[in-house]
Amino acid sequence: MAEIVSLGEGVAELVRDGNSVALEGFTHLIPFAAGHELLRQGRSELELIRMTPDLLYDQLIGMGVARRLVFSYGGNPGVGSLHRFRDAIEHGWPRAIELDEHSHAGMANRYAAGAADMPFAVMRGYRGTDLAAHAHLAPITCPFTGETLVAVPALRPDVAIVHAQEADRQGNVQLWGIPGVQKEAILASQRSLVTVERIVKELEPRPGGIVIPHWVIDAVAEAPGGSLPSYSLGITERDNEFYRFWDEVSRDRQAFTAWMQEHVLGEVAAR
Amino acid sequence: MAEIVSLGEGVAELVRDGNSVALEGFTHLIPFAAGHELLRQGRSELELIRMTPDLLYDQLIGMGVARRLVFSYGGNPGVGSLHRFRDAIEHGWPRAIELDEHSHAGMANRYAAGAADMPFAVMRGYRGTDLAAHAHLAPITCPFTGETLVAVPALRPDVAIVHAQEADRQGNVQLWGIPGVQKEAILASQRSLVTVERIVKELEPRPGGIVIPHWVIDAVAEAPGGSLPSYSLGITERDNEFYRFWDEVSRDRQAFTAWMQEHVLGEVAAR
Amino acid sequence: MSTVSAPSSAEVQTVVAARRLRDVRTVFIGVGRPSTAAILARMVHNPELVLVYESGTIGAKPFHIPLSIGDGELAQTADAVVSVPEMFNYWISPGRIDVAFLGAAQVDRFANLNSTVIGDYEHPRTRLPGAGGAPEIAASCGEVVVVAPHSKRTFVAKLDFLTTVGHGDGPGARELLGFRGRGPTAVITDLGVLEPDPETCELRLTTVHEGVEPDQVREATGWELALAPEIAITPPPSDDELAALRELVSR
Amino acid sequence: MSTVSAPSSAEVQTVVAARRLRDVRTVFIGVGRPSTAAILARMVHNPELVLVYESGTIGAKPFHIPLSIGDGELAQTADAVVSVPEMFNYWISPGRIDVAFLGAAQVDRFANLNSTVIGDYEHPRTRLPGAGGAPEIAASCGEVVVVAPHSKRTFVAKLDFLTTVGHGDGPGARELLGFRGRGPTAVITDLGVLEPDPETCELRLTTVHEGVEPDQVREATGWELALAPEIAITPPPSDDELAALRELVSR
Repeated sequence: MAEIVSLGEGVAELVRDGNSVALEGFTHLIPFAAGHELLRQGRSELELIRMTPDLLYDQLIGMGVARRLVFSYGGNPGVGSLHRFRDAIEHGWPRAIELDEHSHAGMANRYAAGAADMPFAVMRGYRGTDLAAHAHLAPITCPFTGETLVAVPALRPDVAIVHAQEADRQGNVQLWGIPGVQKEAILASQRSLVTVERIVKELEPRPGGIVIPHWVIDAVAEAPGGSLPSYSLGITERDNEFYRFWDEVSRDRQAFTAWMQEHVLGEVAAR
Repeated sequence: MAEIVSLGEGVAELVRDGNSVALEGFTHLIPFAAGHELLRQGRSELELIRMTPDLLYDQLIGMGVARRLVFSYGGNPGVGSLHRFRDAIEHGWPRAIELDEHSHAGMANRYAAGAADMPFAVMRGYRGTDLAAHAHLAPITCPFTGETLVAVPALRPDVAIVHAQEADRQGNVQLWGIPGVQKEAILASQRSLVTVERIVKELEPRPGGIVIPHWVIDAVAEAPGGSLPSYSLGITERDNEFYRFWDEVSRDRQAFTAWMQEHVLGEVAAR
Repeated sequence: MSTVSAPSSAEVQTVVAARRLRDVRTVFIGVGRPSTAAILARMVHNPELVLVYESGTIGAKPFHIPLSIGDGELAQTADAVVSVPEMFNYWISPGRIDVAFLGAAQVDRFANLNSTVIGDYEHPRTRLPGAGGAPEIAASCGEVVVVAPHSKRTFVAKLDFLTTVGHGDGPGARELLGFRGRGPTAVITDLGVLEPDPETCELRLTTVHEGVEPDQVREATGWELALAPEIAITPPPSDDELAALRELVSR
Repeated sequence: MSTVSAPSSAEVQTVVAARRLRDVRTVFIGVGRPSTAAILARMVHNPELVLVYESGTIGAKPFHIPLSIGDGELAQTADAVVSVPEMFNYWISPGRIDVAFLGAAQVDRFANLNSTVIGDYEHPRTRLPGAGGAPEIAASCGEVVVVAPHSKRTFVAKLDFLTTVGHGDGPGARELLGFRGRGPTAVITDLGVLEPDPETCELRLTTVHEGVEPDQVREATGWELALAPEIAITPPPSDDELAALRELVSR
């Protein structure tokens, strides 16, 4: 029963201090506007879950709202490091964060198990790596072949936040292009908020379109351009320059903080 | 590396006596033409795998080519019994067949495990039923929560045969409408044959379209109308009258045999 | 003053099933009478009702009664169409569907169902289609409504094969099996409605359709059918309901 | 007679990586130089090469070098786009991809890779991005080609963290771990090519790029780098290769 709300209302209703929150979107459709709204509303002590932390989580981590990070790849894709992510882990600035680190295959299977409401997923992975000692895993034996595989625990975030191209007035959501783990994130979570580029009268079926029915979504908020500097295929384009620019501005704590104050907390869109 | 072949060549190259063969298609896109070609080429001793045996397997079973049936629902959907299926199980006519019987959820998970090349899948299911004593299952315990779940063994057919709306000249296949377990069946199998309504120069992306790349398919054969009396969404319509007609003709062994001789072995398309 | 001819018992059964979907968000349906009832419910009682078929169509809005659960119209009118593995793993098993309509060849006093065989499994007298999605659907959906014709052949003291668990052997059985949903809440027949006794989980007659006597229902039941303290009479199909149903069937 | 200016060492590295894809059907690629090499291979050597990115795009045909693995052009030109769970479970893990191109911050003598941390995991000197898809990609794809810049910082005697298994601790290690693919078959650097010794699995220098001396490579390597009995010299980029690469980069 998706309610159509403003972005401010959606975040206020669904996200509480201390929650585990998955803002997903694999390179594509990253919910920047919603993440910024979390900051403006002063949410704190969050467990942030995301396969690819990217710039949005660099910003959230740099602003100190994350107590824990669940992830599998924390880089600025094609550019280099996430400097705020590094600073938090290397120097505890502005605070230390706990890590729950996995591989992509592990995270994807954890979301899929959550979406199926299974307590775990079975996969081949992690074997022989040092990651196996840090990730939460367990061996599991195939009862038919005797092969030993790996079990990973399901992810069940308190809240999923994803961005999509459009929703209809009932709150049915359609996204197309790279689908990532957005559907799994919504289905795995207790509550969900979807921001969309536009609300339309009727969804027009698209090639590659994935429709998520309104009755598994709590709230839908219109947020045009809400995935920038990431993109919404067919509507906005990835701002690759911003990804390069971020490499500079985020290197320095003060420059970062000033930029966030001016462009995010000052309620001007990130750009 | 899909080779574009005739239906006769495709069946001749890929299906051998004694093989396990999954002709899939969940109500939609059932590969009747390919199944009939199996009969015309005299394949025998097959293990037939299919969630919903439907009329096609009623025909194959009635003609005595199946030594074993792996399935989860053997009915004429919306009409009633599959009389040849019943006659084989109840009276061993024309021969007795071994059954490997599952639920839909079990079969779907077995295909998914096969597609992932995992030895088994974990699910919640079968509990408390008499089916649990007949299906090949094993209990499995979640290493994190202690919950006992059910493991089902992967399906790895020798050959998958599915029907789709179209392929391009490289053998990339596109289907749309109800997707069933076709993709899983192809990916789970050692070899695969796809029959299509038409071969086109270029696939035009469609809403709901699923593209299966040519390099996981062995052969593609053009077979217009090849899913009738089932259907290929957007191209042919389900022949509901034939499903009702089959209820009559298939009741009687002689009427059945005569019909098959005339309409299938006589190489006239099944309507 | 009705100008519509009197309803048949099958029509009453369908109308009663449709009414059950008045305040329901999502319903899972097989083919046949359940499908007709769900489409009727969308026409008359609950236009927002979401129809889910195991073929993978979510939010189908069929204009005609589909013959199979995979008719083209279901895919063409659905909000979303998913693969069969996704349907079971992401939608059914996690308990996202409020009500499931199921049929069966045999129903016992705890609303357990048989759709596998009559007689012995290895040497059946009658081989039935088999489980399909029913075991996991009945374990997972919010509640189950069984729709079946009332006769001693169907309502039996002992199932020949337990395909689908209703209330197992009584109170606590579902919890012990780790099931999610509440299980069968009603069995709607052409004679009346059976509902589980809240204490014992055993089906008892709670409602008879107009013109049906409780004794008639007991005689058509293969065990000593308990009666509820008060037995209601099904409010007869309204003109609207009946007209809509007949119009639907004639499409 | 070439009218093209001499290639840089990075250009040579990219060209050599692209040549590796001449007879390959499917290649899995991350961003950066591997992506450039794979697109170049499609332009020059193997127009049918299928590019697979972990973002879910299968058969992408990018005209530009993507900055990220999820740029819009990849989805728009792909034969198929799948979810991340499907990419790993149905495509990567079953070993459907012939060659994987991987990068790393550290490479050891058995072509094991570190992309997690420099220093201690709990108190890292440099926190790197992490595993991403690499551990399962390297375990499952037909073979792995590592593309990395040659320096003692990268080619180390001991990894600070083992993110991705190459040849483990030597012969038999991958089999023992139940891995599917053959593991790293080459490490392509800006100085030359290292390939595992068939007997010991240890990387040895098999090829140097034009103008590079084997000793120069050994000095840039953090362990006593073995040399193959005969060391080949990389055939320099042809005019076609270089022109195509430069045109691609300039798009």
